[in-house]
Amino acid sequence: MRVSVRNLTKIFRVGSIFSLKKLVAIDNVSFEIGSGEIFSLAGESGCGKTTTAKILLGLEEPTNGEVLYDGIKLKDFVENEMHFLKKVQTVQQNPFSTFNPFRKVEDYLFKTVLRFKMANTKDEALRLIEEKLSVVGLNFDEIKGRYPSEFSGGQLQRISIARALLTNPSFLVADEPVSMIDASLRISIVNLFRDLKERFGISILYITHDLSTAYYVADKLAIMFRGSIVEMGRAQDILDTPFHPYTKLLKSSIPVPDPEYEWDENINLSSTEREEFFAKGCKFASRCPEVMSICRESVPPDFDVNGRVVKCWLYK
Amino acid sequence: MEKIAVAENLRAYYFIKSGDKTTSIRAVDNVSLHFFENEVYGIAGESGCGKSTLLKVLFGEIKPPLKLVDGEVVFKLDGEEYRINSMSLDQLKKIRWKYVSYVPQGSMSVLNPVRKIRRIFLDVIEEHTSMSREEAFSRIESYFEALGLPVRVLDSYPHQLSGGMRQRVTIALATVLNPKVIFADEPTTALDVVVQRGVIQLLKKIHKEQKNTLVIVTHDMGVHAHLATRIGVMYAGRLIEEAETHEIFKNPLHPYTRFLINSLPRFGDRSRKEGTPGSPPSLANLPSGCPFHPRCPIADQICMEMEPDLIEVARNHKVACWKVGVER
Amino acid sequence: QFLNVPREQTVIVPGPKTANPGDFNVIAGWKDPHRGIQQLLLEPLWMDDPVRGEIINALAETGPIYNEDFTKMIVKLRKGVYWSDGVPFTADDVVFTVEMCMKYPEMARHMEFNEYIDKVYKEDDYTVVFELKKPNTRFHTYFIDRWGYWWPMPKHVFEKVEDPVGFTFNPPVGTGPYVLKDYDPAGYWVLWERREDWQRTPTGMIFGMPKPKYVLFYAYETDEKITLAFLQNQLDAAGIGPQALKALLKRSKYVKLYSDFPFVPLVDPVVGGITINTAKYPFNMKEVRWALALALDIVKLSETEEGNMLISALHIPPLPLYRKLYYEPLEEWLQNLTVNGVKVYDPDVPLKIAEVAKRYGWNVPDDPEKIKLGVGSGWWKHLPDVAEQLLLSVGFKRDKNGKWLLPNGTPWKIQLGTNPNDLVAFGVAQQWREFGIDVDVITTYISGINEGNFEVLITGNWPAPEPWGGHADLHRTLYFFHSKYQNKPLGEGVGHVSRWFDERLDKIIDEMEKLDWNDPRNIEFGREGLKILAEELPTIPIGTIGVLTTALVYNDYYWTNWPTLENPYMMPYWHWSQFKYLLTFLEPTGRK
Amino acid sequence: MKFIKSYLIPRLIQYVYMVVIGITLVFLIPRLSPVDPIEQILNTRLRIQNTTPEAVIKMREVMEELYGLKGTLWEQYVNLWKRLLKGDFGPSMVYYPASVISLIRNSLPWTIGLLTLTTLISWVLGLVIGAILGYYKESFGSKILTGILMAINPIPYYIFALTLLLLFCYVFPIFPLGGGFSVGQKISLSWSFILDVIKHGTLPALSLIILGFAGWGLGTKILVQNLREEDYVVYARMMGLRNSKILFSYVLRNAMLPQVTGLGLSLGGIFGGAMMTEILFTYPGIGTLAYNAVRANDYNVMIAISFFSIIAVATALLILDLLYPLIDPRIRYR
Amino acid sequence: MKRILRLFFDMWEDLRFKYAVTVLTALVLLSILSIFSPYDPYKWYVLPTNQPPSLEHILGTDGKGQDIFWLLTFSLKNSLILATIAAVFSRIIAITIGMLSGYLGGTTDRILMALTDTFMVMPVFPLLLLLSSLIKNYLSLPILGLIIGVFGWAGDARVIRSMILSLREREFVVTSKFSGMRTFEVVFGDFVPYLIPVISGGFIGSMMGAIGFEIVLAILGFTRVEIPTLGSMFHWMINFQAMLLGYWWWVLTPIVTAVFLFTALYTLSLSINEYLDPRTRMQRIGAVK
Ligand SMILES: Nc1ncnc2c1ncn2[C@@H]1O[C@H](COP(=O)(O)OP(=O)(O)OP(=O)(O)O)[C@@H](O)[C@H]1O
Ligand SMILES: Nc1ncnc2c1ncn2[C@@H]1O[C@H](COP(=O)(O)OP(=O)(O)OP(=O)(O)O)[C@@H](O)[C@H]1O
Ligand SMILES: [Mg+2]
Ligand SMILES: [Mg+2]
Repeated sequence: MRVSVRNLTKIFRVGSIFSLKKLVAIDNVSFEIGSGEIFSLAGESGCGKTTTAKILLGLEEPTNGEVLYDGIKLKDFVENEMHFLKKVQTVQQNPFSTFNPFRKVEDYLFKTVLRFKMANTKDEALRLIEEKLSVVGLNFDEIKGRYPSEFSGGQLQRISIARALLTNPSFLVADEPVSMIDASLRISIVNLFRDLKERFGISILYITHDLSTAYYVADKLAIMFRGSIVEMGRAQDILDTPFHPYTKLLKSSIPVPDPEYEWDENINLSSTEREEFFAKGCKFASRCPEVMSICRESVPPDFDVNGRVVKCWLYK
Repeated sequence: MEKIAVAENLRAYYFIKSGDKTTSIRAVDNVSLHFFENEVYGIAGESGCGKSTLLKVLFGEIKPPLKLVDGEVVFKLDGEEYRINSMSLDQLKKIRWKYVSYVPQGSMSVLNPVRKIRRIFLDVIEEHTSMSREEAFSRIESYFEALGLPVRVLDSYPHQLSGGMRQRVTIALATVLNPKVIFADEPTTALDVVVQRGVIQLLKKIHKEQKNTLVIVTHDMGVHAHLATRIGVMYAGRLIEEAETHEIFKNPLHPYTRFLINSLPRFGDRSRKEGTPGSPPSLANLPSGCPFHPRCPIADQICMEMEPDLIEVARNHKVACWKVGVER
Repeated sequence: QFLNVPREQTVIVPGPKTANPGDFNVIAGWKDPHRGIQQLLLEPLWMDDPVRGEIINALAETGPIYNEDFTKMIVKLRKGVYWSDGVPFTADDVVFTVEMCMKYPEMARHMEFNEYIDKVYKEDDYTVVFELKKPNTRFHTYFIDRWGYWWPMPKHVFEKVEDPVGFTFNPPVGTGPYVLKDYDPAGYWVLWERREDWQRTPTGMIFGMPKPKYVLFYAYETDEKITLAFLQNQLDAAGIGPQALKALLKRSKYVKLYSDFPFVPLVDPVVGGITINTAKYPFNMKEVRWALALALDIVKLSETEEGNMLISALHIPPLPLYRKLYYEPLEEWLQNLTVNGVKVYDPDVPLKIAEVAKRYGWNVPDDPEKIKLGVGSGWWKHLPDVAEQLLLSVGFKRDKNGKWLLPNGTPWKIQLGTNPNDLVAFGVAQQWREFGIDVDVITTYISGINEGNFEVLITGNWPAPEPWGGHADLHRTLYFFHSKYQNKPLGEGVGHVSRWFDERLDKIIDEMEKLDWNDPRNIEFGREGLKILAEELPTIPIGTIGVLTTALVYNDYYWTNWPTLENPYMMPYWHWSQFKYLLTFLEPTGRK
Repeated sequence: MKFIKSYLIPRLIQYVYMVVIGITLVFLIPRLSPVDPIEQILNTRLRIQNTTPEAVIKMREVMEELYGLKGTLWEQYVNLWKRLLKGDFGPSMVYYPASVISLIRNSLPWTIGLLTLTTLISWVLGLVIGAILGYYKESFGSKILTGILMAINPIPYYIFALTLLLLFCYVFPIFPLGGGFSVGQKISLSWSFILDVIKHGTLPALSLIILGFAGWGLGTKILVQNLREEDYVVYARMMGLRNSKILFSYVLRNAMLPQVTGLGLSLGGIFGGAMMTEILFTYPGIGTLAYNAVRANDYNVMIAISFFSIIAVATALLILDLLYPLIDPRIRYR
Repeated sequence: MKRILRLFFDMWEDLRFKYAVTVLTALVLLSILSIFSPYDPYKWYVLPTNQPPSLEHILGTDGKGQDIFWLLTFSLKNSLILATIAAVFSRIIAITIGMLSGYLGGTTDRILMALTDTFMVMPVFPLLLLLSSLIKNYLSLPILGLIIGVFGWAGDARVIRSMILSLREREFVVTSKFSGMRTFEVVFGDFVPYLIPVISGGFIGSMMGAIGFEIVLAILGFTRVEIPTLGSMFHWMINFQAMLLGYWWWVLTPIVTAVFLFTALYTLSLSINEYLDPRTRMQRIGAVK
């Protein structure tokens, strides 16, 4: 499935209902996810990744802009809710809060199958569930009758993916699906995404702030900063040679699992996160090492650099 | 190098009573280790394997349902020996923060929400030293300056600080009295990479200046690579491998450690990597023999039957695996 | 100990709490006059005294003087009376007050005065003339004080006031023997001081000096606190419930009861009992009402009060005056009264009730006459069989559990409204239930009673309006039953809430209204009226019900010579207007 | 500015609608019921005097006029607001022509004096003792005292107060039976008067304090028990801070926050008066006024008391909301 | 069923739960005993009055000539019924309003919360007095229960609303939605389990409130005092001056019963709340050892 996001803007009114204060969580974001493509959205926390995902999933209304699924407007798509949910599925960040601790895990699986009419009888449903579980390396007997608290995080995350696959979706939104899992399990989940893409041609929006896994799976990568995409292009290109100063900072901050590696200089952090949201001009200006005077005055437009989108005055 | 703390045969279980039967969760099982002066010891291992519990035992903070079943921890501080697990609360108070301090997991909630940072620091200093209030204030301020933290933070309430700043304040709080040993439990988890970098740099700086022993727990091998001088890898409540950082990364011996190191994705490398198969065991119901054997690709009969001890297979490199190193 | 006046010169009696303690202008509005205002401060023209059975001329020198056709009334005033501020009391004050009341609708007697008075003027300083629009043989009763209502007010004070209704009359000026000394701004007490010139008041002129220098009205509110105050001699008189009385008798030797048995004093001219809405089915049937009465066992009912009950079969209380004029002459008639052919009157009820009291350990005299003096005369026999026949005769049936069904076959359930602690009412409910009638007791205030929104009441809505008590005339009791007031559809206000009327009674009332108040023929008419009421039994008088069941106790510690049943020199209450006269009889004991 | 627009104004709007809806309900409840307040006054009069039935009907008309009971419900309602906005609560029915406001003015100082003091004392006591009980909840003393508080708490106030009364006014006659001050005392600022007032207020105050204390204490105890496990308290203990410091600066300070709301509501609730206390101790105050008003169907008094009490509680909540950021730094005016 | 039994036995470990359940069971049994009463509670003067306890009348008799023990059984029964009605009714309102408000949001939320706010500031006690004095003719136990219930929901509705607001944002709700579940399935499957501690705590709290209110109203004579309830026992005990007269058995019976009833309800709510709260539950299990 092809997903186009055009000029998406989301403004939250902060504070009470009478308040006029606005917070621009997503600022005019456009991107495209091709069929059978893993598109990764990365950036520090609070930059608007989840909000983007929620809009794509129809859980949040955009203030402006539109989302097209294979050319169909999201609004029209969502009209037929069951059909939409069947085509677009999600895997969430925290496997421990993906499932209600008071519900048996199998409940979710059976409900998904039956409600989306993937099967008519219980037996058929069971077969389907077995099938999808085997994709993620589990079998039904391990799951039967158990509550979420009885599983490890990795197992839950796999169940969560298996559940999403039950409807044979064309598009999967995975919002930081591995951030809460141990290093040793992380790679297996990410491998799974790769397989899904390759075997079933599913498009995946893979949201993360772990750039090394993005590098590992993503075809395309967009780096978000304070609501805007500051750099977007082929994942490997961006991470091998980042252009935007923020991407550079981000990349260099990743603790490389190599004892030989040393950081060159100390970085400076903003002590309150809110301020940058309300700055005019480039939002990174206050801590950009290469800041120029224009940066503080006006917001840089998207520059095309070697087939990459970069939102920085340096590349004018 | 002097050993500053030695732990022998630690066993610490959680006892959980439900209905009429009690289950014990063996969160720390037969762990022996020691720390040297002025080193950074990293404890790695996947979540739920007992890292935090081990740290609590080492710090002497054992409360029901956790019980120390066996073993003890001995600190050698200023020539005195302290058997921390047999000390009363009042005795513990005397060494805490002055000699041994603790940076808890999840700094978000450990600062009193209705007290200004300055007051919290003051509480600690007044409790453990005989400094006057003025002295204490100047001490706090100069310490903040030394660490490169903005002094105005002192007059904020915890909720006014960003997550990274709060974590750094907590670290400063734990080290303001220049303790000999600092235990830090996942000080960077749940932080943004950029912020995480700031925290790591702070810890490094403190360590460099104060020359104390830093014991740091995290499952992020990247963090270990940056900070630790020695690393201990835990699995299912046991220490399964221990070596200097370079050694662990270059030459992981235990199959689990190997999975751990090799599955780390790196820039410039998109080749397929494999994660550890299977899922971690339940600490309440461990498999017989080596607890890793169900997931181990090279396990054989003995692994299922007997548990391997942690033995030194190379200089300063200990492993608990039947299949590794010298004959056993 | 918490009193800053000499205790031995002070009489302390319970008073009501008021939320508006600074307002003494009782002629306007409808506020409580019994904080000492009607008792001590003000004198009426005439005072009614049920205990002595006479009308006392207070500010008036004589009774009213009517002209032939009762269209003119002349009142002669007592000379030498002075207001407490030293101004003489004259006809001007009376005329002024009457005219003032005619002017303001919020003022006492406004309606009646405007209906009857054509002109009021003074003939001389001590003679007031009322010219009436239409004849009224009992016009003067509007000026008789029995429990407060209308008193002459000082013209020299009120005429200077712009708004006599909102005027607080503070400090008040009166013709009574006491003046205001102090009052609680929170409304719990009022302290009165005897006037230096008490001789210049009707009280002083008729009865002499009131003995206490001070009188304190103090609101103790609850029985518990009244008892405690009494035990600490911080209270000289009180009306308390039987239970508190028991506690008191147990602990104090200075307790003096108005009457030992029954402790309920026979002084109030009301008769309590069962008020029935005869406009409601099935209470419109005389048989039903009689059945309800005969289903009651009055002796057993008296157990609710441990035998301390007053009994009246007739619709007037057995006060000494009424016994002589009505009960005794009608005794034989009562004894021969039959219902369904059965004689229903039992003259020995008082003695049987005395037995009950004896059983509960009360101090009962042996002399049957003395018992009857206290308890009253007889009452209806307990005749469940007759009651049953009566009900059957009008079509009622019993179901298989013995419960009564209405003639249409539905279960009969009576709604009985009463007060939350009226034990007699609960006793009545018990007995009716035993007889097979379902009773719902409603203990909270019921609205719309006057509009007919009730079935049966045992409350202050007496079975019949009160007679004067101090005068033989029963017109006041009877005329409320006149069909001109009673013959109204449900929902409209009526005279007496029973809504019962009878042509025979109408005639009697009309006749009485033509007679002078003192005409002895009134007594004959009164007897006839009582007979009709007894035969028809629109309501069932019992005697004392819960609200009336209070013991009248005095404290002999500082003051003695309180009135008693044997020596009823004056209405014995402190909240009635006669209290000022009572005070002249007291003797200090000299105790400190 | 931002504060006014984004916080104060919406909060004031809330304040206004709470009051308006509240008053409307208070207005409607008695009017939708069949009770006729005038009837009771007439009834009392009828019983004592020989008023003719005709006169009664005329009197009724006069009274309806006087009390604003004429017209349709809507007209009455509009009239009510017209009067309320002028601060005119009309005349009392029972104490006619006294204005309702003057009645309330007579009672209010006593109620406020007694209740503010007792509420504050029992709140502070309950907070401190409750915190200690919760913090040392394993200790024997704590268990015993908690048990005692739990046993006292459910005793009906009337019984409890009556026991005190019997004990201290009769068995050991130390305190007066009731009233605000001694008969004959002149209201002044002299020592003897103040002493006298205190002596009269002691028992009512004591009864309120003990029962109030039991309530607050138990509430605080539970709060503190939970707070004890908060990360920052656990960490403070790890840091080796003294128990007293932890108890007061860490636990109590945080336990106070939810309890402040309760305090605000109680202080606001003062306008309802302490009915039982006032009846039993014959202590002057708004409670008996309300009680008697309910019994006599004195509409205007009831509406006025409800009005004040709604205003008071709403105001207390408003003030609290405005003050809260001062007590709890986490809360800002958003 | 097995789960419930296990739950029960788990909680039975808690001393307070033991106490609460024991006392409540005893009190409920006592109230059930009323079926076997040899006396009609509406019949007075059937026994000699004011008799101290004896073998025949184990709690003595009162001034109305009733057996106090058997009267107590009826009173308890009625008070418990009243409390249950009030609690159920106020819970229904609280849950409905809280859920609707939290789930629907927007204008509905604002209107419902305006109503809720108002009920928070209403002077409950004077209004209760007023109401019960107004509808006296119809003031049966259930109606009194409903009236008390009407004033006891605002606080909990607010709590439930805010819980729903935060639950709505929980990730598992998204999972439920993407599993194709319907709204009612989400409400009952995802929300209700979290609301149960609040609801059960509120239930017990409002039971206590109702019993307390009934006692106060009855003492003041604003209820139908012929109906045996704890309140009417107090009413008559005070009315008959049992304290002044030293009828200790009559005085102590309702007091002791009330104290037991309240402490039991109170500790029950404490232990249930603690049990359902996972954090304190851990702690408790540890402490028992
Ligand atoms: N419902 C909301 N109302 C107001 N502000 C919101 C809301 N949801 C998100 N925001 C704000 O919008 C910004 C973007 O939030 P978002 O959750 O999309 O970030 P994110 O990139 O997913 O962060 P994280 O890495 O922490 O998950 C944040 O500053 C957040 O505080
Ligand atoms: N208070 C407790 N009661 C019972 N079991 C507990 C308790 N705390 C921890 N455990 C269990 O003990 C085991 C070890 O927990 P611990 O917190 O030490 O792990 P960890 O390695 O620090 O994990 P993480 O990386 O998630 O912090 C886990 O299985 C956990 O479920
Ligand atoms: Mg996010
Ligand atoms: Mg941990």
